[in-house]
Amino acid sequence: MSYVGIVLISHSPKIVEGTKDLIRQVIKEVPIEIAGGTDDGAIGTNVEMVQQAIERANDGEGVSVFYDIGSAKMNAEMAIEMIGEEDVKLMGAPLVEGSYVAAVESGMGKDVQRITAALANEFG
Amino acid sequence: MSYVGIVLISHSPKIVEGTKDLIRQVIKEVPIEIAGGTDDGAIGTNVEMVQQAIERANDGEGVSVFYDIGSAKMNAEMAIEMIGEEDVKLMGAPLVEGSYVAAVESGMGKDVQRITAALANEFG
Amino acid sequence: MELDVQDIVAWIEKSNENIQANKEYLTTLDQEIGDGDHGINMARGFQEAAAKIAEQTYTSSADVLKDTAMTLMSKVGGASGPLFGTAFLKLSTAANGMDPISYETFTNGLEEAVNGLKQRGKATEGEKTLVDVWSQMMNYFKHETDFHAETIAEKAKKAMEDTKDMMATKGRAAYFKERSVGSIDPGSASSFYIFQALADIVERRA
Amino acid sequence: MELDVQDIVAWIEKSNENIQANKEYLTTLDQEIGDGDHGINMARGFQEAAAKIAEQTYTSSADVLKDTAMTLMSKVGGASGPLFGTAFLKLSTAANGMDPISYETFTNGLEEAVNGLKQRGKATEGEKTLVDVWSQMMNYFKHETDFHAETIAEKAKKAMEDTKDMMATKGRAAYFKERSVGSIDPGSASSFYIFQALADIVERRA
Ligand SMILES: Nc1ncnc2c1ncn2[C@@H]1O[C@H](COP(=O)(O)OP(=O)(O)O)[C@@H](O)[C@H]1O
Ligand SMILES: Nc1ncnc2c1ncn2[C@@H]1O[C@H](COP(=O)(O)OP(=O)(O)O)[C@@H](O)[C@H]1O
Ligand SMILES: [Mg+2]
Ligand SMILES: [Mg+2]
Ligand SMILES: [Mg+2]
Ligand SMILES: [Mg+2]
Repeated sequence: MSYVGIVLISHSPKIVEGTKDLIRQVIKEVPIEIAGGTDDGAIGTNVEMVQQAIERANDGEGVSVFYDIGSAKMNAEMAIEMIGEEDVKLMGAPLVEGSYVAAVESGMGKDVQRITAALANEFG
Repeated sequence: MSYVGIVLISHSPKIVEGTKDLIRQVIKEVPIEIAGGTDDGAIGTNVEMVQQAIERANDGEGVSVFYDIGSAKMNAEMAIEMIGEEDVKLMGAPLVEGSYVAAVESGMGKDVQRITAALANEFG
Repeated sequence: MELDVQDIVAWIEKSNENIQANKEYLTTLDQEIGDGDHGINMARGFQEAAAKIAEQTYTSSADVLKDTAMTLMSKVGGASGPLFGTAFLKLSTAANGMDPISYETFTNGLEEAVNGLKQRGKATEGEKTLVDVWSQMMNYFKHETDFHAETIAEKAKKAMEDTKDMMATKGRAAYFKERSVGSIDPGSASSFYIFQALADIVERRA
Repeated sequence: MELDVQDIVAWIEKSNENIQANKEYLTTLDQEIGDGDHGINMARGFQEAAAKIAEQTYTSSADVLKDTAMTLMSKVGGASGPLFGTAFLKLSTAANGMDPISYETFTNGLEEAVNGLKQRGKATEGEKTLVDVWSQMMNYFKHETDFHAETIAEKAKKAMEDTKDMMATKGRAAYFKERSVGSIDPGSASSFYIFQALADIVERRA
C-alpha cells in the first residue's frame, strides 16, 4: 500500500530531523522527507532540496508539504509549481504540530484532500 | 535591560536546538532556554528539565513557555505550577512559529502580557 | 482493615513487579494507538520509585506515596508521568498524618486523585484514558465499606477492558480518532496493574 | 539604444561587483530588521551567477538572464532567492528571441518582473520590500522612451530610500512591525545596486 508523503521544510536542519524523529516514533510506513537549511548546511532554505524531497516523498499518492517561516514558504511554492502535480499540497498548519497530525492521518490511509481537511479543521 | 525569557519544550532535543538557532540568528539579547527530550536524551519530556529551563530563562521579566505536543503541555503546566510565578505563561501557539514571534516581541521590550496578546492575535 | 506504612511500601514494590512483568505488553498497546513507549516509560518510572523507596526506612505512608509521586513525575518521560505522579501525590496528601490508613482515608485519597487526574489531563470519563480506571475504582470504593482483594482486582480489570470500545479524545491516541476504538488504553492497563498490586497487598493482610 | 548579449553579461557582472562591494552594508541593514544574512545571501548568489555566466559564451540575452535566475533561486538561500530569481526569469522570458533588447522589450520585462515579484511575495507596493524599487523602476521606464544612465541610478536610489519610512508588512521585517520604520529595506538596497549596474552599462554604451 502507498501513503501520502510528508515533506518537512525548515530553515534549520535540526528542526526537521527532530520532527521526523518525533513522527517516526509513531508512524513507520508513511514516507517522510526533509529539506532543512541551505545546501551548505547554514540556516536558510534551498528550492532544489525542497523539490528533491517532494519527489522522494511521492509514492504516487501525493505529498503534504510543511514549512516553518516566510521564505521557506516561497521556496516551497516555487518547488511545487516546478513539479506541477495536482496532489502536492502546501499546508499552512504549524510545522511540528501539523505534520504530526498529517502523518497519523496518512498512516490511516487518508488521501491528500482529507489530510488537508483534517489540518484545516485542527488548525483553522 | 532585562527581557521576557523564552522556554522551548519539545519531545525532541533537536527541535528545540534548531528553533533556538533560528531565533538566535535574529534576536541576541533575549534569554532562550530549551528542554528537549527526557533526562537520558530519548524522545519525551521531563518536568525537572522544564522547571530548570524556566528558572534560567527568568531575568525578572517573566517567561513565555512553548511546547510541541500533548504530554509536553502537561509537564509544562506542572512545572509552571511548581514555580508559582504570575508572569510565567504557557503559550498555546505553535512551537517554532510562535516562539519566533515571541522572541522578536520580547527583543522589542514587550512584557509577558503584550507578548501573549501578540501571539493570540497571530495564532488565534 | 487498615494499611500501614509497610503495606504501602509493598504496594509500590508489587506495582513495580507487575509493570516490569508486563512492560512489553504495555508497549504493544501503546504501539497500536500511541508512540509505543508506555511500557518503557512506566517500567523506568516504577523501577526508580521502587529503588528510591528501598533505600529508606519510612515511618509515614504519605512520605512513601510522595516519593513515588515525585519519582514518577520526573522519570516517566511521557504523559503518564505527570498523571500517575499527580494521582500518587493526591493519595499522599490524603494520607498525611493518617497512619495507619483507613478505608475511608484511602477512598478520600482516590477521590482527590481522580480530581487531580481530570484537572491535569483536562480529561473526563469516557475519553479512553486512565481516568476511566481511576474514576470507576473511586466509585466502587465509595460504594463499599472495606477493602476486598478479589473485587478490587475484578473491578479494575473490567474498567480497563471498558476502555477498549471507547474512542480516544485525549492524549496521543486522540490523533487516531475512530482508529483508536478496539484497543485497550495503555494508561488504563498500567492502572489496572497498580490496583491489582493493591488487591495482592490486601489479600496478604487479610 | 539597445542592449546586446555582451551588455547583459556585463550587467550581471557589474551587479555582482556592486553587491560584493556592499556585502557588509547589506548585512547591516538586514541585522536591523531581519536575520542579518542578506549580504551573505546576495553575495553568494551573485558570485555563483557571475561565475556560471563567465564559464560560457552566450548568443542570447534570454539565456544569460535565465542562468542568472536559476542560480539565484538555488544559491541565495533566503527569501530574496526566489524573488530575484523570479525577477530575472521574467526578464529572460520577455527577452526571449528579442536580441538585441530594445527599450520597449526591457520595459515589458520589467513589467513582468514586477508582476512576478508581487505574485511570489504576495506583496504589493508600500510593504517595504524590493517590490517598491522594481515597481517604481517599471513606472519610470514606462514613462520614458529610452535608457538614461543617470536617471536610472537616481530613480533607483530614490525608490530604495523611500522604503526607509515604510513599515514592513511582508517578510522577516514584518515581525518588527513599527520598529521596522527608519531602516532601508535590505532587498531594496540590493535592487538599487542592480539598477545602478544597469545604469553603468547604459553609460558605457552611450
Ligand atoms: N490528557 C490526558 N488525560 C488523561 N490521561 C491521559 C492524557 N494523555 C495521555 N493520557 C494517558 O497516558 C497514557 C499514555 O502514556 P505514555 O505512553 O506514557 O505517554 P505519551 O502519550 O506521552 O507517550 C494514555 O494511555 C492515557 O491513559
Ligand atoms: N513576501 C515578500 N515579498 C517581497 N519581498 C520580500 C518578501 N519577503 C522578503 N522580501 C525581500 O527579501 C529581503 C530579505 O532577503 P533575505 O535577507 O535574503 O531573505 P530572508 O528574509 O529569508 O533572510 C527583504 O529585504 C525584502 O526586500
Ligand atoms: Mg506513549
Ligand atoms: Mg511518549
Ligand atoms: Mg535575511
Ligand atoms: Mg535568512
